[in-house]
Amino acid sequence: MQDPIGNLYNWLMGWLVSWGVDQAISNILLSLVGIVILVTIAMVLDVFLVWIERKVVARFQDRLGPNRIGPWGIFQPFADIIKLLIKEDTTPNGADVFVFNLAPILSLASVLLLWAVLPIAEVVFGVDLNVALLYIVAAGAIGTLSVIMAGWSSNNKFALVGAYRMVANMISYEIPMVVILLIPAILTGSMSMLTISQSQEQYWFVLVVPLAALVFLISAIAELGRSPFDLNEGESEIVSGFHIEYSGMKFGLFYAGELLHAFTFGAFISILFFGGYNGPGVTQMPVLGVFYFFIKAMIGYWIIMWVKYTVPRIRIDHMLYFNWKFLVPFSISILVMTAVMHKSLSGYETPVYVGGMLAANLVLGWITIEILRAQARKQRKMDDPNSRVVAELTH
Amino acid sequence: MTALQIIFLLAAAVILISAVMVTATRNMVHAALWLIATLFGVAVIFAVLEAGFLAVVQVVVYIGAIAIMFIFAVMLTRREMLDKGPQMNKRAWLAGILCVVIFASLIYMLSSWVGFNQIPLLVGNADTLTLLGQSLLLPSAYLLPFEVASVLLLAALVGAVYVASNRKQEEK
Amino acid sequence: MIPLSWFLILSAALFSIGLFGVMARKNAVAILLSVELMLNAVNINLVAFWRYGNIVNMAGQVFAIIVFAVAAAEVAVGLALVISVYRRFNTVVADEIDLMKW
Amino acid sequence: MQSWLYILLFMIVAVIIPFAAILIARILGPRKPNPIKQSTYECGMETVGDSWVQFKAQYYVFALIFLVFDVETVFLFPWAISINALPMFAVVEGAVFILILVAGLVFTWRKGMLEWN
Repeated sequence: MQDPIGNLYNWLMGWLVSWGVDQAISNILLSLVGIVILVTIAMVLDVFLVWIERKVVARFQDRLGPNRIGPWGIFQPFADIIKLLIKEDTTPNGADVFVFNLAPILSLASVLLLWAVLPIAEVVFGVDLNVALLYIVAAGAIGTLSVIMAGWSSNNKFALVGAYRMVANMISYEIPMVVILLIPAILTGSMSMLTISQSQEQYWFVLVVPLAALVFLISAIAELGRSPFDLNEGESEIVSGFHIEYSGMKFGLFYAGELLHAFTFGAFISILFFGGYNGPGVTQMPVLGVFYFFIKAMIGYWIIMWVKYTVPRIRIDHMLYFNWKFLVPFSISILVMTAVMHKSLSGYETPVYVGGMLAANLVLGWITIEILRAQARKQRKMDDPNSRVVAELTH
Repeated sequence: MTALQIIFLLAAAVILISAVMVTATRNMVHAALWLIATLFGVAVIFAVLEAGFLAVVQVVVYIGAIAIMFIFAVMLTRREMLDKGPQMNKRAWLAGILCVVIFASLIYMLSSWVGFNQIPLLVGNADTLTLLGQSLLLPSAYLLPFEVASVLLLAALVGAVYVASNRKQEEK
Repeated sequence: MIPLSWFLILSAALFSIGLFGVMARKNAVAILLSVELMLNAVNINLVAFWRYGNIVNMAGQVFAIIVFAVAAAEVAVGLALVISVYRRFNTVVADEIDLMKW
Repeated sequence: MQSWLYILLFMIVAVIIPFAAILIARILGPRKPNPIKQSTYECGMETVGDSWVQFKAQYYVFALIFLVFDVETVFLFPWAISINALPMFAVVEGAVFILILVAGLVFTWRKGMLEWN
């Protein structure tokens, strides 16, 4: 029971080789089977995410949500899929047909690609890539590309404006995200997701770098283009943004990609900062990690939903200011602090190390809050009409 | 034919065909998208060469940043992008002949070199990522080029921001 | 196993195509795109020589990274210039920008 | 090498699945195009002019800053993972690299290019 997938793999491999199939070819065949199963799990999960999202938003807004088809409306997403499949698939006039059709495919593919490096448990994962952290960023780059392709090829002003906003949003918040991704790399000396999970067996990284976890959550929400950073959609101004001209299944792919992306980022938060598959009893039974992984990822996803349905949308200039004038300098100072503290504390025992890192984080957080408070006071003074009048009179 | 060779040939075909399309397409957005296909092919070549770090950096930097910049620039200069008139110089044929000559002479010169048909050594267990970090940051290795790259990027940022913000001074 | 010659031929071909684009295209953005092709050809060469030489000597990868930085700097400044020129002359055709002709 | 082969296979599967979904939808769904249906969606208004709107130059400036920051942070990854194998001096060197990056941000901030107007 230690490694069921490895055993199954070895058994199938032996079986195939005894049938006279070449070693390399049977390896590729088995990998392919594994990939198809992994992607299928992701897609089935995606179908249920539609239901979960609708149920949760309904509860936030004091409604019931889907409740007609099946118990608690659980079969609602299947009805949605059938509807999407039999809808007409329109292409607007003047659209660039090839690019127009490629964009939703790339959009979903960029999200599915992330699942290749997710360590669901110590023995259940796609591949242990030694540059996995950068691979996440690379998959995100393909997502950005799909947005701009969709916006440009639709031949629609709203779509193009929505795509610009979305891309500005995504590329801006990519910087703090990449900077924060450096921090688990510093702590573990590796870019592999599996190594990062393994090295959190004793303590979760959120204890060592709580500020980094917070910044990662914020930039992940912005990367997803979810509220409060959903000004790319802005239903009231640019009627849903870059995918306005898409209908039927192509729209469904964008939607599915968005939901699965949100869940996957919940999973990343749990892997990078909350121990991933680690939990009580995992060392005896590694398969139990699957359970912990999905619980933690669901909690992460729930927090992202909670923010989405609570916080109102912000303006594009505020969004960019918040990123470039606060989040980027803040994340860079977290990075420098973590690097220096980690290097100078690395010889000490675990309690000293964790305590020192935590203290450094608290000090940095306190300094940041003080600076922000001073700034806000200055701003309020400037904005206050009375003091402005006084200033003009005395001038 | 090993699997590796097949992957190489497919990637090379993608690179060369889309490179030709980059230079031949009239629509500039299409040219930028063809460039992305080329860059992706080059990333596959890096992976074939076991330089995994460079393969992902290729996708992050080139596709995620540089290609996006190109598409933005094309959007900003749209009037010329209506693709009227000839896209090539009058002496394009001369350039074509010159390039073929350069290609042929490069191959001719290289093929007379001893190491031309060299077979690679096995990578073994060398941790190339940590090695890369050490070579970038140890003063005995390539610390200076690394820091100079940073200064270069700073200079590029300052210069580009200065050029892009020139419009304000004109209006005054 | 792939012999080194394959990579060198690919790189030479990509470089020649890029060179053709630089010399033949009129549009300034297209010229910059072609320069990117040439830089990529250089990178293929650097990485191939790293792989086929002594693997512990990281010079090839280091310089590939420097080339990435140079490419980014070139795009940043080049496109800023193209946009600035476009604002002033309303064209991006390299031949028509002839202020310095005389 | 093995792991990159896996990623390549994964890419192929990840592209085929959405492609298959679109293909199935195209087979099952009706196809009755007409000019009104195909027209550009603009809340019922007729489209005025070219849809290729010239966009705000400010987007370009942010893309510029992003490009430089992206390249530099990506180069910090080799530094980050080898930090345990490096002397303290090299860690400080990495910090200097970051500070040069911050100087660029300070410049653009001072220049007022971060303002959205």
